[in-house]
Parts: sequence; structure tokens; C-alpha cells
Amino acid sequence: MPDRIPSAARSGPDPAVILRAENVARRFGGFTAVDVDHLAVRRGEITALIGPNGAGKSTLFNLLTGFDRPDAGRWAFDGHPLAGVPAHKVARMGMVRTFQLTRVLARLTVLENMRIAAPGQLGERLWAAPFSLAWRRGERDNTARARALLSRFLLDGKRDEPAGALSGGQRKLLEMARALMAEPRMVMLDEPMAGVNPALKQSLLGHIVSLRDDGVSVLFVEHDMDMVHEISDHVVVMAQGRVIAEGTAREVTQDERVVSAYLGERFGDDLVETGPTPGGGSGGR
Amino acid sequence: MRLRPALCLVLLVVALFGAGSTAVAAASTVGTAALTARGDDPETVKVTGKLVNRDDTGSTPVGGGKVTVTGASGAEYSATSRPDGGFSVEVPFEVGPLSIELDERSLPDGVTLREGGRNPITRTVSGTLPLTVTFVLGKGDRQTMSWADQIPQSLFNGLYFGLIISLGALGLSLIFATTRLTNFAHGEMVTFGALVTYALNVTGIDIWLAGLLAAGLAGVFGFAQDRFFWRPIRRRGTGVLAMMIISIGVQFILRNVYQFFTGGRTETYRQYTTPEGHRLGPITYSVRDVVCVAIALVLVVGVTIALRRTRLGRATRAVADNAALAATTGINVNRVITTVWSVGALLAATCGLLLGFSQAVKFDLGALQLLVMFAAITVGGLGSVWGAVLGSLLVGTLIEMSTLVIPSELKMAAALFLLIGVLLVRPQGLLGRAQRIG
Amino acid sequence: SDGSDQQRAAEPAKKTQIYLVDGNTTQYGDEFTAGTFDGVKGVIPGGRSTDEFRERLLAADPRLKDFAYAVESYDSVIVTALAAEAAESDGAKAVAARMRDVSNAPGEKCTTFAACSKLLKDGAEIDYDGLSGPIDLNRTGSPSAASVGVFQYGKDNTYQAVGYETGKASADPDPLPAQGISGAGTPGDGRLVLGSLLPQTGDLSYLGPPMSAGVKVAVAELNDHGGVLGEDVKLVAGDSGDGTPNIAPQETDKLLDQDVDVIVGTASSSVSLSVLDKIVNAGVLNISPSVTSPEFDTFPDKGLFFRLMQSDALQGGVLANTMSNDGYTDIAILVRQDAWGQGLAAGIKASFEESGGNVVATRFYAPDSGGFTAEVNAVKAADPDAIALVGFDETKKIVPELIKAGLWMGR
Amino acid sequence: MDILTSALRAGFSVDAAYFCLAAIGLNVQFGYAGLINFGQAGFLAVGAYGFAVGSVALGLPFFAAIGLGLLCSIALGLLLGLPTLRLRADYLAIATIAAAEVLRLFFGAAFQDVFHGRDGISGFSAGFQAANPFDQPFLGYRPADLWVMTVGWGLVVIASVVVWSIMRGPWGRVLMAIREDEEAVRSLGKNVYAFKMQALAIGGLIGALGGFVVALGQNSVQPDNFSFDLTFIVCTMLVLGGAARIMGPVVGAVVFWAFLSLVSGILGALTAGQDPVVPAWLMTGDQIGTVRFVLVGVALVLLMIYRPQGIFGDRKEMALHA
Amino acid sequence: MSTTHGLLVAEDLVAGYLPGVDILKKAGLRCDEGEVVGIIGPNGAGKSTLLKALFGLVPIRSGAVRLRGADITGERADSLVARGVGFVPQTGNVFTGLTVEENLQMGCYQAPATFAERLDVVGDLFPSLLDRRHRPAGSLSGGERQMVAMGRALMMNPSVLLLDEPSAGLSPHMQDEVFVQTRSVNRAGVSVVIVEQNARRCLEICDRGYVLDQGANAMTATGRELMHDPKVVELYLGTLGRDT
Ligand SMILES: Nc1ncnc2c1ncn2[C@@H]1O[C@H](COP(=O)(O)OP(=O)(O)OP(=O)(O)O)[C@@H](O)[C@H]1O
Ligand SMILES: Nc1ncnc2c1ncn2[C@@H]1O[C@H](COP(=O)(O)OP(=O)(O)OP(=O)(O)O)[C@@H](O)[C@H]1O
Ligand SMILES: CC(C)C[C@H](N)C(=O)O
Ligand SMILES: [Mg+2]
Ligand SMILES: [Mg+2]
Repeated sequence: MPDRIPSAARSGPDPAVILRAENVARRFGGFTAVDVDHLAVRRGEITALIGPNGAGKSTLFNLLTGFDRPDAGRWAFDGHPLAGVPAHKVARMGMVRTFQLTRVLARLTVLENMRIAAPGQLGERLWAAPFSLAWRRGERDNTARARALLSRFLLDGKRDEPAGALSGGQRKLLEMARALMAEPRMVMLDEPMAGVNPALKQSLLGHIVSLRDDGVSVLFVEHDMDMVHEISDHVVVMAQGRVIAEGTAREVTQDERVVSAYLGERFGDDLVETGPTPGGGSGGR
Repeated sequence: MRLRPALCLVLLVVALFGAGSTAVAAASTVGTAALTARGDDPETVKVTGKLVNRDDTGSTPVGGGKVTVTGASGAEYSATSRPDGGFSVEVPFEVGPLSIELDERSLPDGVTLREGGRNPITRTVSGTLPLTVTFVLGKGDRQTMSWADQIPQSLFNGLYFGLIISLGALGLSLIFATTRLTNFAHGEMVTFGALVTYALNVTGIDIWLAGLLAAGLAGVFGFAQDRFFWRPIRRRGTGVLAMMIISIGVQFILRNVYQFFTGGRTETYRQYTTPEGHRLGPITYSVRDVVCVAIALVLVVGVTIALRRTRLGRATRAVADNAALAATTGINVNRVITTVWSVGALLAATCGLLLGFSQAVKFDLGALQLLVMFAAITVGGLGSVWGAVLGSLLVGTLIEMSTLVIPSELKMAAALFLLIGVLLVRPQGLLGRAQRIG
Repeated sequence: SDGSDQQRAAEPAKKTQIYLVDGNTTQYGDEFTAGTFDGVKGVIPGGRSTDEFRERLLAADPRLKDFAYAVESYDSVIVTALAAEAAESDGAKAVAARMRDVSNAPGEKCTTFAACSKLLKDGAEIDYDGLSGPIDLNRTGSPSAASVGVFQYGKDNTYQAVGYETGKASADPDPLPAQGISGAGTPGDGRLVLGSLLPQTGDLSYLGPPMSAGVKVAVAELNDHGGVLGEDVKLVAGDSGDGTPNIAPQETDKLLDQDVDVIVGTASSSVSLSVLDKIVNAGVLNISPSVTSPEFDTFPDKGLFFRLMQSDALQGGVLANTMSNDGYTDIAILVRQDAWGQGLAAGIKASFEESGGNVVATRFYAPDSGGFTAEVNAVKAADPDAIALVGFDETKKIVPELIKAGLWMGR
Repeated sequence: MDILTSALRAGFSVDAAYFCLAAIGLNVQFGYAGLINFGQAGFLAVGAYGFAVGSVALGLPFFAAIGLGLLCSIALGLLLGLPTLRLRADYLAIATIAAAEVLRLFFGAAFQDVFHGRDGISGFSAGFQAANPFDQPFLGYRPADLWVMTVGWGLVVIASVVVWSIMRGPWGRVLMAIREDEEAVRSLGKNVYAFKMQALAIGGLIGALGGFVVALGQNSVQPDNFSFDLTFIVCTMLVLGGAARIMGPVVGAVVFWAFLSLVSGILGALTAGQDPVVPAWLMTGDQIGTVRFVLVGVALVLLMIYRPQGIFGDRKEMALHA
Repeated sequence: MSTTHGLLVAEDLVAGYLPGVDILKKAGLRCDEGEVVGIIGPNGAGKSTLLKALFGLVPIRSGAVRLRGADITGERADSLVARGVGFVPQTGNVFTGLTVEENLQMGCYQAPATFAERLDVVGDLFPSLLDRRHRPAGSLSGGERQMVAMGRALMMNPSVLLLDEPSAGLSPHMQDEVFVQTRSVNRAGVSVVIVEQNARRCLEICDRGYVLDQGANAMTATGRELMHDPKVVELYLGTLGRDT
């Protein structure tokens, strides 16, 4: 059960909580997609957000990061209220997100994709842009940092190729690396592993864990319960726009409501109890 | 190193501008050359006019009216109007104002000077042009309309225009929906209908048959255009932007070919170009308008219903929704697109041949309407069929009605403002669907 | 013959007389149902061409239907050629300086190039009187006297003259300083090169053939008589695209690039205004057979611009006179919005109101706006007795709307 | 031979220069930032009219009038950008066309004592020409044109250098990223709206410079100069040269004009004389104007089919985008 | 494996999207009557491309595809549908602007008369679709969309069904549902080729599995065998959640 700390967003920053949302609601026509009474993401932890399809997870991400506007509610990042703050300012404050469907900058090289994410670049000011002296140094530093990150994500070999030439999994990797390049204090990953090959997925988990170890808070959406079990410190379960359960991965997977709404009765069982019929289904009609 | 020549050029241009800034632009004033007397003046000046009485019974020439001209020197000359109302007084030439007076007592019973009508009228002798005077007689028979009186007629004209345009907009919208092509050459399909109809009509073929043939030919043209031009281009994997620019090229080609053959003249059909107006309450219409509306309505309603009800219509909507997926459900996407092109061209040509009645036939007939059609489908929501129709009616009405408020030269601007206004409030157009981010 | 055309309006049609002007008085022939234009009147400034001259025009271009402005085009060429002979140079400024001398008294009157150039060679002063009239250019480069023809259409939609009015301009107006010839100008290469800038396309394209024919006939005549300055005159053709002012500037460049000394054209005032500055800045003489806007009387043309038409104060006056002599008291003016339309509308309005009549509506339209229902309805709301339709080719689009709105004279 | 040299001369004419500036501006907006601005004609119009009204109606000195034109174009950028930059690409295209047309109609019909209606303003370049250092024709160009060309091509060079210098750095990178995917860029903390606005304004400003060159070159401005067709042709030039390449618009404009002149030169030669190569019933000299645009259309279509990336573009990049 | 005529056989396919870039480099596949065949492999291996090539949506440069022995290489999608091949693409697999019912109608586009009859069959499989038949498919949740997509493919009563990642992005419950449904469709006599990243679940229901890597076949065996092959586990399946 979510613990109720009324008006926490107003009563000053709670050092343990990096992101706090209260009564955030979003309706599309008559349909309520998100109606979250209370949500708190703890600093320096990996929090998983799970829930059935259409539960409102992505919509909540959009709301929290300023890509969509809620009909009601308050939410604060690191003590700063975020209502009405546009998406790019949210990102600049240190809360950086990725998208469920990757959004790489196809005709820019992988390295450019990384460099663009660096915060506070002087050369992005129009008046400074023509004078390379003003930004050349910062550019050099950013390139070094980008290459370090790329090698961590096994992409350094691809750095001069256009990002549009990457395969699906590599795009997922680039999307994550780019988010880190923005020096976030909190990353929000929307199904970073959906459609990623299981073996690759496993190797990516290490990166997420090491992020946390670097002091970055992580909130991620995922349908792969193995992964949730493996790396999450805390799990929030949403259904029909509301938070229905919270706790550790083990706790929530035992919650009845979570099982019926999300995991299903067959969860963990072998699907084909009898095994495949040898020689194929000669038993047509 | 590479910058140095550039720097020199900057300095050069700055220096040159400096020199240029000493410029003083001369303001031109517009004056009217007055026609006044010159040395070789003629002997006499004629003062002429015609007396006509206007009241509820119509206009009747007034004979027997006495007109007196008084010169600057005080000399008087007079004449009486003939039975046809005309009068003419010849006075010796003298520089200075002439005062011309109508003797109201000489007018027949019931004929009076209209309130506010000038009498006497003063005119200055100018050159050798005869002087005329206009005496305004009778109560008048003008039936002026107030601003509000004009609304029904404007509304009618706007809806009429919008309906005709919707034929073109529908084709444009269908082609956009199924191929994502913003077809800048669509206006030329509109012109095609009018031109072919005209060409057949002048050879003596009855206009309706000519129109039918033109629409049919346009259908064939649309079919051929897609089958032998656009389809191979699509097969090459050409992007939508490149296709859009290709359509601009096609527009150039067609428009100039039309101009080549018509020489840029405005032409009129040989039949039904000048129909008589009929009145229905506050609205004037002609039988031809009714026929045009009927044709347009049948086509618009027919096409929209066909899109809903028929198998091909459903296929079209499916291709418009997601062409790649449509192929996997067993739809022959290319055939659907070719059909859409044929139907779109046919609709456009019909739009053109109907427009040809009211706007005459010229090589840029359709090109002038392209922006109207774009505004219509954008206001309605790109890709939405009903949106195209609704948008056309709205834009057409606005173009006509706006002239009640703003100068008519700016009537197109009104429609375009509507477009920008709608997009401000609904970026996806009135009937368009919003896209979801993230 | 045509179904709905024959049906009568429910109420008796009120006769609204239509008047056309120089931009749209043309032979409509079978472009409209027979009888449509029956009784419509129109005015065109300029002289009438003799039958003999028409033959020559037809020999040059057998397809001619219309002969408007052919004589002025012809005279434009002849008078410049004579000025060049008189100046003994083809340099534009030298020619411009002699334009008045060869067209005005004093001097021996002559009416053909052959006769005039012979007189010049004999050292005499001449006063060329052309086919279009006495010409007599004043100090701002317009003719001092000009005539305006009044025409009426018959059942076959073609017009016949019903009379000519001749108006004389005021005492020679003083030119502005910017209208004087300055500097010596280029000496010239001894060969007179003429550029024609006439409407091959656009809203006046129906005038292109007669005007070009006039120029061609004139050039042929010059060259038949030994050319100018002993050299054959060269003619370069350009399109003025009248009605769409963005064609002419480039065509003008084309002519200027071919080192023309004189440009004959353009047909319409608005297009002429868009290129005149460029032409006179290039030091080239410009003579227009047909522009009538009052703006040219004061245009800072460096003394290089001439025309064979008087300002529309005259045409407007004649039209207003015609309307008032026909007994109309409450008229409307439907005007193409450009320099010519505005000038002419102002002329009509001023004259008609001065005579005591009322102008109940003046409605401007943009010629490229497709349909004209709104404009026609605005005029209809004022219910005038007569309408002056000041337009070019788009008239063909307006006429049907007027008929439908019941504003056309009963047929 | 004559035809070739005159084609070459046309390639560097005043017209080529102003189209070139318009294309450079469009390159910033469309080539780099991906904004389909079909209203570039509007920026030229505002620049030209600002300058013309400044000199004629307000009697401002040359530089002040230029400044007025530039200010107006920036104002247009802001005014146009505020409502439209949030729109999807295809809607933006139509909205910008609409805005440019509204401007053209406005200049053609409103405040006629200032804008002089459809006939436009003329007679403001005497002072500029008075400062003309050229007094002899050179390479067949007239002195007046030489002067405008010097200024025009000078501006082209300056604009190209400026565009090059701002595009090679982080600012240009953000612009190109926006072209690819603006949501992604927003998620990385960039104010996409501000960048788009800057691109629109800079592109418009360069377009306005083109407007000055038109005004000076033609000694007049008319609303119809700034019709939809202008934007079309500018677009064509950009695509012809290659979008998002510094030299793309420059080469595109030069080649386009040279081609146009070459075509009319050849057609002229074919139809000239008493016994022309092309019989008169097929085509007369009067029809060169239309025929050459037919050929331009054909060339444009063929180019886009067989080399959609233009002269300088990269085919692979086009494929990635599609 | 024997190469006697299978139901759907692809041999040595070379195919790609752009000229000069081959995505499939001699990949092959075989599906016998009544089989469920799974394809797994890393991202970008060309799995979707293989399905699309079978279905005539990607130009084939060399190699052959045969259906019941007849050559169908490069045949257009619509005529394959007429031959009884159904395909559910990986992405964009519903007509968002059309209602659920219209989506299903599109399934029997080529044989509209069978609509009522087939709707009963599909309605039995996915009862929740019938409740939503008049809603636009764009308003459905991800899982329901997958059901619509599969339902539409079944409407045409295919003999072979090609499924591209039918479970991607679905909740665990829905994922299980998809696999169970696939199996029951198969029991009803439809042969299935299924591409999956949820490889374990996929292999659980497969008769045979293929591993595709870099556009070529890396391995073929029964589903169970692949699932327990240590090399497959290491390279493609990972050990997450399984302490083998
Ligand atoms: N722009 C929109 N318009 C209408 N409905 C929307 C919109 N965006 C989201 N929805 C609806 O809101 C609900 C929540 O969607 P959301 O994408 O947040 O779900 P989710 O939890 O992320 O699901 P998944 O696990 O499938 O990604 C869905 O029913 C969806 O249809
Ligand atoms: N439309 C396309 N145009 C060009 N290249 C493409 C296209 N679609 C896919 N590719 C490329 O083809 C390769 C194989 O793609 P494919 O979609 O077949 O992979 P996959 O095995 O299905 O991967 P995933 O598991 O991520 O879906 C990838 O390198 C991809 O970049
Ligand atoms: C040829 C004429 C219709 C031109 C008109 N007189 C004008 O000055 O514009
Ligand atoms: Mg989601
Ligand atoms: Mg795939």
C-alpha cells in the first residue's frame, strides 16, 4: 500500500526521494489513462514500473517529463515543482528519459548522436556558434566522454556510422548511452529491453546496475519479470491508471491483484504441459 | 586562411553600401492632367445630357424639359429636351464656369428632381470635350441591399463554390491519404477537365456530352499517370519529399503545355455561359447552378458512401490507413492507388469543368484554386475524406462572405487566415486525428 | 437554342447598361451566345485604322481579329525612326531629344516615313502626323491631343464605332526636374535596334497580335525605304506578359542585353511601371502605344519615356460623358485593381460626379482571384443603372456573373 | 557558342544571385533544420517591401531602409514561427504557403497609398545606382547590373560563410538533430522551439537579403514577384544543388539559371529566322517562354527520379531518411 | 532434415531493402503441414526480413520460395493471401482508423462471403474482440491490438500463418495468452511460422526452431533441443531467470 505523506511536494525536499508525484491525472476524452494518487522514487535506487498494457505507464512518463500535460496534479523533481515546466527544462534539471520506440537521429553519426546530448554547450548559443574558439575545448571534452560511454556500450566501433544504420538492439543501446551523456541525476527508461535479444538484454543489466552505483536514480518500465527480479530495488505496479501495489519484486509478484491483472495464472508454468506432438499436428480437422 | 577572401569581400560590400547610403529616393506624386483650354480654341462648346425619370414604374425619357446654360459673363442659352430626353445646348466658347440649370416647372406632372440632386450644375469648360450634365429625376427605382440582405446570397455562393471545390479537394485528399503525396499538380487536373470540355465543345459537341467525355478522359489520364509514371517512381523507393518536388515538376510541365496550346487566353464554353438568373427568396440562382450542384452532390456523396460501403472503398481506406499492412491482407495496393488516381483525376476534372462555367476556361484555372483546395483539406484534417468536404464548404463560404467585411481583393487571405487560425487551435485540422508522442 | 439560357427570370429584368473600356472592348464574336453583348458600349482611345492599313496588317498577320492599338504601335516606330534620322544618331538620349521636334509644329507636315525622312535629309523641320492622329508630343512625352472612339456591340458580339471624341490636353505641362534628359548618353553604333515588349501572354494577350503587326509593318516600311541612318532597323521581340507583372522585368533584361536603343511597349500601365525605371536607368528610350495611366505624366523618366495615348483623364471623361448622355444617373464602377484601373476609375468617377451624377459603388477586384461572384454581388447590392466594367481579359469571367445576378442589359 | 556564353552569363546574373540568397535561407530552414518552409517568398517580399517602403514612402536613407527590411523579416519570422512551429511537417508546409500568400495579397491590396497595389513600388534605386563604380559594360553585363551583381554575389558569399560557420559547430548539430527527430532532441534538454525559431529567422533574414537584391535589380517590387512560383523555384534550386550542403544552393541557383537560359537560347535559335528549324506551326518564337518551363519541369522530374539527392547530396543519406 | 516437399519451403534466399545491401545471405526455412516453426536470433539478424521476403514484401535477389511445391518466389502479397498464406507484421499491424470489425473484415477481403462464418471462429478464440467491434482499433491497448492483428490473419482461414513477434511489448499475462492461442490455432490445422524474442516461451510451443544470425541460418533443431543447447543459451537465450 502506498504510504501517504500529504503535501510532501510542498514541505521541502526529502533527501531520500528524488521524484514525487501527487494526484496526477490525465484523461483522454472520457477515458482516464492516469490517475496516480501518490508516487515516490527513491534516490540512488532502481525502481521498476510494471503493469498491464494500457495501464498508463508511458502516459505517466510523458506527464512527468513534460511531454504531455496532466489535467490535475503536482509533481516535483528533487524538490522543484515541475507542473508546467517544458520537456527540455525537465531534462536540463537532470531528469532524462528514453522512448519506448527508439528515436535515434538517423542521419547523424553515432558519435554526433552522443555529443549532442552533452549539457550546457556554449556552441549551442547562436551568438557563439560562428566562433569555434569559444566552443572547441568543450567539444573536445565532450567527445572524450562520449567515446568512453560508447565503449562501455560496445558501440565505439560504430561511432562514425550514421545512427540510422544500427540494428534494433544497437539503437536501444545508443538511446540509453545518449541519455547518460546528458549527465542525468535520474534516468527514466521506457521498456529499454523490449524486443531486445535475451542474451544482449542480460549484458545490458550490468550497465543499469553500474549506473545506480554511480549515483544515478533509475525508473524503468518493463514487462520482463526476470529482469525486474534481477535488478530492481523497488517495484511499483500500475493498472488502469492507478498504482495498485508497491514493494520488492518478490512482494509484488505474490500480490493477488498483480497476478490477476498482470502476470496471469500461467505465469512461470510451462505452456505446453504435454510437450509438442511429435511429427507435427496431423490432427487437423 | 580560407576566410581571408571572405573578409575582403565583407569589407568591400560594407564600403559599397556606405557609398550607396547617400541615396535619396525621389517620391513620386501622382497628378491628373487637367484638360483646359489652349490657344487654338474652338468657337463653341456643347453642353449635352439626357433627362430620364426613374421611379417605380421604371425609367421614362422626359421630353420638353428646359435647360438653361449661364456663362461666366452672364449670357444665357437654353434648349428643350427632345422626346427621347436628350438635349444639347451650344454656347460660344468662353473660359470660366458655366452654370446649367433645369427648369423644374417645365417638367411633366409627377416628375421632379430627386432629393439631393444637383440643380443648377456648375461645370468648367475644359478643352474640346463636350460638357455633359446629369440631372437626377424621379424617386429612383434602385433596390439597394443592406449588408444583412447580402448574407443569404453570399452564403449560397460560398456553399456553391465550396461544393464545386470539394470535388477537387476530395481527389487531392484521397491521393494524399493513399500515397502520402502532396500533389502540387492537382490543380492541373482541374484545368484538364475544363480545357478538354472546352476543346470538345467548340467543335460542336454538346457541352454535357463534352463534359462527360472530358471526365472520362481525365480518368484515363489519371490512370495512365499513376500506372506509367507514379507507380514506377514509388517502386524506386523515392521518398515523399522527392515525390512532392516531382509533382511540382509535373505542375510546371502541364501548366505550360496548357498555356502553349491556349496562348494564355481566357475562353468560354459555347453553351450555358450566360444563364439567366432566377430568384428564390433572397437568392438568385440559375438552372445551370442547380445542375452543377446536383452533379457535384451526387459525386461527393457517391464517393464518400462508396468509401464506406463498398469493398474497394474499404480497401482504399485500409491503404490510406496503412499501405504496408493493407498489402498483407490481400489487397492489391497498387491497383487501389491507381483506382484512386483515376477517381481523383475524374473528380478534379469534373470540378474543373463545372468551374469553367462560372470562371471561364484558362490555363491557370486550376492552379488558382490549388491553394483553396490545400486550405480546405488542411482545415478539414489531412487525409480525412469528410474533412476535405467540410473544409471546402467552410473555406468557400468564408471566401465569399468575407467580402462583406473586407475588400474583395483580400478574400483569399480570409480563407488562409482561417487555415492558420484552425491550425492554432487544432494542429491536426478539424476532423484530423492527433498523433501520440512517446 | 441553349436550354436554360432561354428561360426568363421571374421578375421583369431591369436594364442595366454595361460600358466597357480600352482593356476589354474587343471582338467577342462567338465566345458568347449571340446577342449577349447586344447594345453594350465601349470606349477605346486612339485612332481608327484605315482600310488600307488593315490590309497591310492582315498581310503581316492573316489571323488578326482585332486591330486595336495597331496604328499607335505603327506610329511609335515611325516617330522614333524619324527622331533618330533627325538626330543623326541611334543613341537613345539623342533620339529622345528630337522626339518633340519631329512630331510637333513648327515644321512641314508629312504623313509617311518616306516623305518625312526626305524632308529631314533636305534639312527641313517636320511635323509628322501619323495614322493615329497629329501626335504632337508634349513636354512630358504624351500627345497633346488624342481621340477616343465610342463603340457599340451588335447581336454578333462585335463592335462598331458610333463616334469619336477628340480631347486636347492642357497647356503643355511643365516637366519635373527628373523628367529632363541628363547627360549625353551613349553615342550609338549607327544601327537602330528596336525592342518590342508586347503582350504575347497574359491578360492582354489578345492585343499582342495587332500591336506586333503594327510594329512589324512599320519596320518593314522603314527597311523598304532604306532603313534608318542608312542601316536596316533590327527588331527584337519580347513578351510583356501584361497582367502578370513578373514576366516583363526579365524580358526587359533580355532586350537590354541585346543592346536595344528603343523599346516599344508595354501595353498596360501597370506592367510598364514595373519596368520603366529599369529601362530609363539603362539609358534606353521607351515609347508605349497604349498606356494611359495618369502616373506617366509625372514619372521621373529622365526624359526617355513617350506614349501615344493620353492620360485616362480623357478616356474617363469620354466614358462619363457617354453614360450621362445615355441618361444614366446612378452608376457603379467595377475595376481591376492596378495602376490603369485605378487611374481610369478615378477619371470616370471624377467626370461623372462633376456632371451631377452619382457613383453608387466602386468595387476593386484582384484579377487573379478566380471567381468574381462576391464582387458582382457587392455591385448588385448598390443596384446601379449602369456599370462601367474596367478590366482586361478577366471580363469574360465577370460577364456571366453579371448576367446571372441580373445586372446585365436584357438580351 | 553564343548560346553557351549567354547561358553562363545568366548563371551569374542578378536573378541568379537573389534566387541564390533565397535558397541559402531555405537551406538553413529546410536543409538543416528540416522545416518545410514554403513561405520563403514571403520573406523576400517583406525584405523587398520593407526596403522599398522605407526609401519611397518614408524617405529613409539607404541603410536605414535596408535595416527596416531586415527588421521586418525578423518580425515575420517570429510572427510566422510562433503559431506554426508546433505543427507537423505537412501542416507546416501548407501553413507557410498560406502565410506567404496572405502577405502577397496584403501587399497587393492593402494600404494602397503605401504599397501601390498590384503594381508595386518603383523608383527607389537612383541613389544606389548613383554610387555605381562601374561605368563600362563588362563581360556583356550592363554597368547597372554589374553593380547589383557585385552586391548580390557579395551577399551570397557572406551568407554562405556565415551559414558554414554556424553549421559546423554544436548549434548546427542541434538543428540537424531536430530535422531527424525533434522529440528526441527535446528529451535531451534542448529548447527545440527556440532553435527552430532561430533557424526560421536566420533563413528568413537571408531570404530578405535576396529581397533587397530583387528590388535593386529590378528597380521595382510588385507583389506578384513573390508568388508561390518563386518558392517552388527556390526549392528546386536547393534540391538541385543538394540540401544541407553549403554549396548546394549556390550551385543549384547558378546551374538552374544557366540551364534556363541555355534552353531558351537553343529554342530561340531553333525558331529564329525566315525558315526556322522548328516549323512555325509547331512552335513560334513567342512560345519559347512556355516551352522552356515545360523543359524545366521535365528536367526537374528526371533529376528527382534519378538523382534525388541533388548535385552534392549523398544517396545513402536519402535512403536512411526514407 | 529431409527436403521432400514441405508446405512452405525457402531455399538460399538473398534479399535486402537497398540496392547493394543484402540483409539475407542465403537464409532458408521449411515448414511442414501442421507444424509450428520458431525463428529466433539477435536483433538485426534478418528475422523480420525473412518473413517479409517469404510474403513478397522484400525484393528477393536469388533463391526460391515454394508453397506446396509451387514456386511463389517474389509473388505479390495479395496473390499469396489468395493461396492461403497469412501474415501478422511486427509493427503497425492494425488499421488504427478502422473499427475492430472493419479490421476483421479486411481479413476476408478476398472472400467477403465467408465473413459471418469466420467471425464465429475468431470470436470463439478472442471473445473480448466482439465486445469492442465498433471501436476504432487505434483506441485499443497493445495486447488487444495484437489480438486484432492475429484475428484478422485468421479471418482469411490461412493454411500457413506467419507471425512476427506477436508477444512484443505485451504484459506477461498477455504474452502467455498469445502463445497459448498460437498453439490452439495450430491445433485447428494451421501451420505457423513464428519469430520471437521471447525465445524460451517460443521454443516451448515450437515443433522445430531455427536460429538466424547475420542473415543466415545458424542452427536448426526441435524447440526443446534448442532450448537446452548450451551454445544457443549462451549466445541467444541468456541465463536470466534460469539457474541452469
Ligand atoms: N494520445 C492519446 N489519445 C487517446 N488515448 C490515449 C493516448 N495516449 C494514451 N492513450 C490511452 O491511455 C492508456 C494508457 O496508455 P499507455 O501507453 O500509457 O499504456 P502503457 O501502460 O504504457 O502500456 P504498454 O505497456 O502497452 O506500453 C491506453 O489505453 C491508451 O489507449
Ligand atoms: N525498411 C528497411 N530499410 C532498410 N534497411 C532495413 C529496413 N528494415 C530493416 N532493415 C535492416 O535490415 C536488417 C535486418 O532487419 P530485421 O528487421 O529483419 O531484423 P530482425 O531480425 O527482425 O531484428 P529484431 O529482432 O530487432 O526485429 C537490420 O540491419 C536493419 O537495419
Ligand atoms: C492596352 C490597354 C488596355 C492598356 C491600358 N490603357 C493601360 O494603360 O493599362
Ligand atoms: Mg508504454
Ligand atoms: Mg524483427
